[in-house]
Amino acid sequence: MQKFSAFSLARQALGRHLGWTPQWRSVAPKPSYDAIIVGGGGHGLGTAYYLAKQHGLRNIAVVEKGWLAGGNTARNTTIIRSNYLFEQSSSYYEHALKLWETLSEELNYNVMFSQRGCLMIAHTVHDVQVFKRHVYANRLNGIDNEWMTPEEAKAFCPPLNISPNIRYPVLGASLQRRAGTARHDAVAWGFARAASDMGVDIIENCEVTGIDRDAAGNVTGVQTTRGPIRSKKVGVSAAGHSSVVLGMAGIRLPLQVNPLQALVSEPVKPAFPCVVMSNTIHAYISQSDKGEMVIGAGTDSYVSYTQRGGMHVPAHTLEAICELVPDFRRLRMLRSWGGITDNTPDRSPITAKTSVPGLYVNCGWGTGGFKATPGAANLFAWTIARDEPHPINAPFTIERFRDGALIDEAAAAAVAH
Amino acid sequence: MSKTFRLSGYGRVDRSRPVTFLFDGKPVKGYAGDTVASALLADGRHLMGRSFKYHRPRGPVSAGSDEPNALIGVGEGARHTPNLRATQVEVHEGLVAISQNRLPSLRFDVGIVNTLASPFLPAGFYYKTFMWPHGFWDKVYEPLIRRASGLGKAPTAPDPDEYGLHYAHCDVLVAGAGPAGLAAALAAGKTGVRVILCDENPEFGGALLSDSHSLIDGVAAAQWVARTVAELEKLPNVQLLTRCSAFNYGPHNMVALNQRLTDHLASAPVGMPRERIWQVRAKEVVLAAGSLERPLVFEGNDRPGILLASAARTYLQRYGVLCGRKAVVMTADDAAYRVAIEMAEAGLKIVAVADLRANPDSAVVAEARARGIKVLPSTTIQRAHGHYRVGAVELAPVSADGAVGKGRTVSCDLVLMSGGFTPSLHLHCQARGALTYDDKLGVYLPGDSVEHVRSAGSCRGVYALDAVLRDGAEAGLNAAGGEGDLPVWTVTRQDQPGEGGFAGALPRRGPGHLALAFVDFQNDVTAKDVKLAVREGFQSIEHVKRYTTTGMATDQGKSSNVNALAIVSKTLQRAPQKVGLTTYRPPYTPVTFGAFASHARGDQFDPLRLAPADGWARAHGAVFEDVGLWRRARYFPRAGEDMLAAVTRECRMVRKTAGIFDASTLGKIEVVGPDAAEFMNRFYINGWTKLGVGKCRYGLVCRDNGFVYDDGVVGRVAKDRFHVTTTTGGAAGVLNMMEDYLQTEWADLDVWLTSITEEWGVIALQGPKAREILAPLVDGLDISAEAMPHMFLKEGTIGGIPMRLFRVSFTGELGYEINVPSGRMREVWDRVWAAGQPHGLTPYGTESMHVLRAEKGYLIVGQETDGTATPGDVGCGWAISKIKPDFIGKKALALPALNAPDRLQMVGVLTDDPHYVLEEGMQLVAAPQMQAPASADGHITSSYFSPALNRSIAIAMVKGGRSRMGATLYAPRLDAAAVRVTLVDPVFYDPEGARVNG
Amino acid sequence: MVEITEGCVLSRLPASTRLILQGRQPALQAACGALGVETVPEMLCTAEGAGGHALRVGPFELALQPTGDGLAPLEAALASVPHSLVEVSNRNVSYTLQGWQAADILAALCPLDFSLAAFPVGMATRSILDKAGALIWRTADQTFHIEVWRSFAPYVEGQLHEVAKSISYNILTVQH
Amino acid sequence: MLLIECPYCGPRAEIEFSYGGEAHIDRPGPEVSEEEWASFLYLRENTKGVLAERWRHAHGCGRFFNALRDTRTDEFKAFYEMGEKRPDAEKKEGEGA
Repeated sequence: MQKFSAFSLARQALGRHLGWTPQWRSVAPKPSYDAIIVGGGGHGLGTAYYLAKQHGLRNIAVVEKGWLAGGNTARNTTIIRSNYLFEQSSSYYEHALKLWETLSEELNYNVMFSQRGCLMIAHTVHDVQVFKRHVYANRLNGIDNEWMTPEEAKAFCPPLNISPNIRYPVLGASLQRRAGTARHDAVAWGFARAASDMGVDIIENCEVTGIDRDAAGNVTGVQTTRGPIRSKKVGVSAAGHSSVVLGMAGIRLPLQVNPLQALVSEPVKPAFPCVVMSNTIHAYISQSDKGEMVIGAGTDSYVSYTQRGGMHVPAHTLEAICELVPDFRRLRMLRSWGGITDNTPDRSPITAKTSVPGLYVNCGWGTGGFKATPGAANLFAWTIARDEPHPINAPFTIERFRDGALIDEAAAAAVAH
Repeated sequence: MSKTFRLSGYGRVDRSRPVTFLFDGKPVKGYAGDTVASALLADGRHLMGRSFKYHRPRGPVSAGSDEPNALIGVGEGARHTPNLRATQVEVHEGLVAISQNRLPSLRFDVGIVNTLASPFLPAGFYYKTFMWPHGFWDKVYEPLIRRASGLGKAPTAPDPDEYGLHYAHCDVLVAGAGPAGLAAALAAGKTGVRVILCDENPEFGGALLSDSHSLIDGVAAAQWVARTVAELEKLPNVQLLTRCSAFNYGPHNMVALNQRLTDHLASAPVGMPRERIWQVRAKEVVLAAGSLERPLVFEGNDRPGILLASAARTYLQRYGVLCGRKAVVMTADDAAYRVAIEMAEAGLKIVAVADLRANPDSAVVAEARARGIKVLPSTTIQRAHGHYRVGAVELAPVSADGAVGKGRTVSCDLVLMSGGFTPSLHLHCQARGALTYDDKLGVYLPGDSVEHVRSAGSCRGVYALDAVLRDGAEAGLNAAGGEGDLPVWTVTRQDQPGEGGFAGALPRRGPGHLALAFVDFQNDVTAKDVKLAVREGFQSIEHVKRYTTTGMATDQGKSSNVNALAIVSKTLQRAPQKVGLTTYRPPYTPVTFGAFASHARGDQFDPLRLAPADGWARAHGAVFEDVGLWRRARYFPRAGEDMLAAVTRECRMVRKTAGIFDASTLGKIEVVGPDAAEFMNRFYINGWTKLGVGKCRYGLVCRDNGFVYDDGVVGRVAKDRFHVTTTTGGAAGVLNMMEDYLQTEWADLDVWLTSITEEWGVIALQGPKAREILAPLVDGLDISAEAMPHMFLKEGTIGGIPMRLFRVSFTGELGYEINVPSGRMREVWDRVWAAGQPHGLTPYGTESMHVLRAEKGYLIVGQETDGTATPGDVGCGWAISKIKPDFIGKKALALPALNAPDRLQMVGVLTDDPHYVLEEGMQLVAAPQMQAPASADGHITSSYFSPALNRSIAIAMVKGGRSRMGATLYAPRLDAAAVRVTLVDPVFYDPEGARVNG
Repeated sequence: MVEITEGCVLSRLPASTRLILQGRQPALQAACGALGVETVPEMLCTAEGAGGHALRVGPFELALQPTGDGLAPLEAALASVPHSLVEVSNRNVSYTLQGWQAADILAALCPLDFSLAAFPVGMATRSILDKAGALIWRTADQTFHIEVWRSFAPYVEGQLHEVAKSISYNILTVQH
Repeated sequence: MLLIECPYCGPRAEIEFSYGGEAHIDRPGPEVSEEEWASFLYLRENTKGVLAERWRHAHGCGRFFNALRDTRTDEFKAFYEMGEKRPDAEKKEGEGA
């Protein structure tokens, strides 16, 4: 692997950049592997990387039906945080956050992880109560999170409108300083490059069409548009297509996919210093390094694989943005897009073995999978390599739905009096 | 030679209306009808902006919405808008425009050092560096990068302008009013169906407005436009929208248009919206989006003074502006010859037309030659020279095998380039239309779509004017249903489109590794960047886009996508259709956030639902809180009181005498029908069969997963009629869930549901004096303890007003909830209030309600529960009917996990220090000092100072809590030692219930 | 009564009796009979009898506007038929919006097609006015009867005024 | 914004409706196994293709109804009342092609 550094960049510049080589090997499938990862997004590529790096497997393939990282990795708003309520969740996301903090060095690829802080805005008495519970729970778990008054929040994020005379005034905010954003594509490319360097085969334009099993029911490989590939371990990390892929092995999942839309403004000079989220009025905003305001909209209500939704959904989000940051009312939407989010009933993910021996699944990340990328990949690799979950992802099974052991982050923030 | 580049006898600007505006603080003269770009060009000024990465000086390359370079900020203060295209901004008196992304000035920009450093800043350089030392990225490098990037400046004050958002419906929507669009609209309009025609420009006509050559039905193209528009205006079923871009093609033919109403006006009428979004549901859509001329990619192609041939023609024919004095035309198709001929006629010296093709030989080429224009076949531009303005180009011969020979440098101040025309497929792609690659034309064309959409004219590769008009008319007529006369026009003079066109980087001599030949002008993506990306393995076109940022500028690839594709295709030696095109995403052109938000601002951001006694509460100084959409009185402070003092007083008065509370926001549903009781049995965890008429019961709703969903008191008004209450926030959800089960699972039941939340206003009258206050008011109804015990319900009147009187209590005191018609509740409230005065009746708000119920250990769904609590967890296991065969949640409630002894259970919590009030959300742990990460034993859900106990109290959810009464736990604080607490029964006050039954 | 823009008047109507009748066809038939309406109106249609108006807003639902004291005859007529009759006179606040721009104003807040062909006189349906539910009933070419829930009334009035403020400018007219 | 054809009110804009999830999922009685119960509660086809789903015309007639929609394109194939059998979508799909 070519080492990336300012020095290598300068050296290549003298060589007119002709010396750069492909960052990963895009290859044709071999007949058989020790493990196959289905899905070449950030999670899947990272899983292959950690399998190779930490579990000694080298004969690994990542099969991707389209272009690498072209799914939700390419479509999210790149928010990274770990201030979840339940211990199980916050442990998982914190595991990821810690990996993020050293990921650029680890991969020798600048993933532009920027710990600019994430403010979560409280607009109601109930919000205040919920966010304070988060702060106390997170601190007990060793996760930074602090409570801020509206004035403190404004000092941290000057464009924020804290006027008491708006429909939902800001009553306070919780701030995770270690939270932030990263460059989404770079994460996938960095994992791909590092994994490829350790011998992982990255196979693009290769769609899985079937899952092969032996008489005993064990996985023996996959059928693909580029032919059959044998392996005793298949890890599915296919986000919005998890139901489709697992369905090939007769497994039904507790998932529903919904369109999730996002948008960016035209680029402007730095005007917004951190990430701001408001669950109550549905506004999620940060400014990218390019200068675009990156804004997450809500999900459309229905099942769809179209990667688009109705314009009323981002319009609703922009109403909220214009209330929260009225200075931005005159900015303009440059680009909007949609992704396919795979949502579980309790809005927590599944990183687990399945009922089929040798078949593993990492899915259900809904609207929040990007932030977990290195963590999920790391724990999924563990689960595949050892055929048992790591203690952190042990609660995130499919069976929790049967057993009633939900990890319900969504309901935890529910509003009712 | 005159200093101005404005020609008399040309253009459509209004010479009788001169206009002066400011550009970078200096006055510029123009005419009504000019854009900022045309006015500056008339002054001979091409330099209008700086590029994103290298801060190179840039002038306009286009004359429309595809402009990547000439971006300006317009307006001042709160009305400043960054990143507008100078090629679209219409001038008016007093307009203030500034250049962007330069420091200190447009002409002298220190950012230009980035150009010098360009060898070290290839595509994706930032992925490869800035990693050392650890932590420097977001603290040191990133802030520097951020400051250098971005374009204009965001406004720093709230936008004072108004916006609008409307729905519209039509049979045929025509997007684009060039020849195809006008023809389509007329053909459709004449059939009588409803037609909307929109175009992003201030005038209809599209390319015809710049076409002085073609004749239609014997008249000049522009005259035909005027005639056709006049004809359309006469059709009442046709709506015409100028300055209106179709920007979003949504599912099921919902197309969003953005109409700009005021920016072009020197003074807009007060209240006139600046922009309006139309959400048009069209039965059929005709896309007549036209095509965009492609720039050519050669070294130095970004120098000001190098622009698209069609743009120069537009500046001449629409604005009367000659873009220079001495031009080289670089082309790969025939269209540029007409431009050369017209420009030469207008006085421009054409040094030469360099044609990439070996044998250009069409009629227009011959005409050019005949007029003395030098045509150089098999010629390319090796390089353009100049800095603020192109000064010369090296023209070099290209041999048949693509080798470029030594050329000669010719001086010029203008280069007109034409790589051929790319159909605009944006809306078609947004409509999820397929694309087909046309080998002959070398472009993608629209294929099938699931939407009811068709393309017409040059956006589907039909270029000759007569064919475009025919295509448009046919599309319009077919979209309208196909019945009617097809309008026919005769094009009596036109240029044939001819063969040719080029995409990708022009051939050059030498490898050009240092040459800056721009593909994406704004983002400074060069041909070698694209090749580098491919070399580094980014072979999918989406990867190239993301790695190099080509196509991600504010023109969203309009000027760059096809050239990037061709370079990738050539580098990979893979056919363009195998490389593919990046997805076009909405909007077609940028749309103001405010237009989406429209009227949803301030008070109108969301409905503000006011309870019937809201006015009274305001008059009595209430402090309010938002609960869902409702505004509720939280407490009623008297002079000098803070919340604690007010709430303490309110609570004491309720326990001592009586309090009055507006409980109208509680959800209410009337469940009526012969099977009402059966329905209730199936829906609630409780049993209802035995509940007598005139009685109430506390009901709990679970989901089928066994977790508590909602609760509320239910009264049986008649055998077949229940008056159900829900939480305030749960009202809509419970009704929807009831309808869901009723319509989906239990369609056999004869029972119907009606929301009566707003039919009945509810006055909660609570406290030992409640009966005394109420009795005289209720028109002879016997409400004595014997006649109306706790949890009874009576119908009657109060002062002649119909009433459903519930004897219920959420305070633990003797209490009533007086349901009266909401429209008359205020009357009743005033009467009760007056009657209560001698007794010391006090208004109380939601905060006191919370304290009073917490003293009694009553749960609040959503506060004690969080979606994972069972009835048993919150001490309501008693409510679960043991005899019903089924109800929602029954199966799940039997799961072992939902009955585990270590589940979080609702308990009371007392601090050692009776004055210390815990904070809600605090965690409870086993030891005073816990090393993070530690697990919690539970958490505080409610915590108050209890006036009744004169000490702090709290409710918590604690693992196995009910079996740990008396246990000691600790609540860690954020900045002080943990607080020691003891677990107790959650009923702190009057555990025997003597008061409520009083 | 407020002229919210030139030639368009919004009037809040005095409270009057509003009933929701739900049931199967015999119940709807009986209720119509009590109002003097011969046949149950088709979906989204309305009928007027001597005893008041019946609006067919659902397959199993009529919104009834009895004139005078309509409740007793209705109850009598329905006595032997399974049904639900619930009074919502106070839940609903009624308006008329009248004038040549009435349809244009509604089109800013409601995704329905208000052209006369798509929404003829006599049609009534529930829909939305921006973020509030509403019952919309066209009683004449340029007159709409609108009902919203009481607590949403200030919001809906506010929205109608906001739209009316800007409606005069370059508006697309709803085509009849 | 989808255009959804309520069987009772005709085609209406999506914002008048609330989504009801996958259709034809029968609620079993409490006697079934935990697996069957979990399957009823949580497991979904999540079809990529023609999906039978429920909508409620919440801001309209209030009725739930079923629809067949191709989740790859969002094109509706059929609308039908609760309790009706799922129509054959393939025929219509063929016609549309």
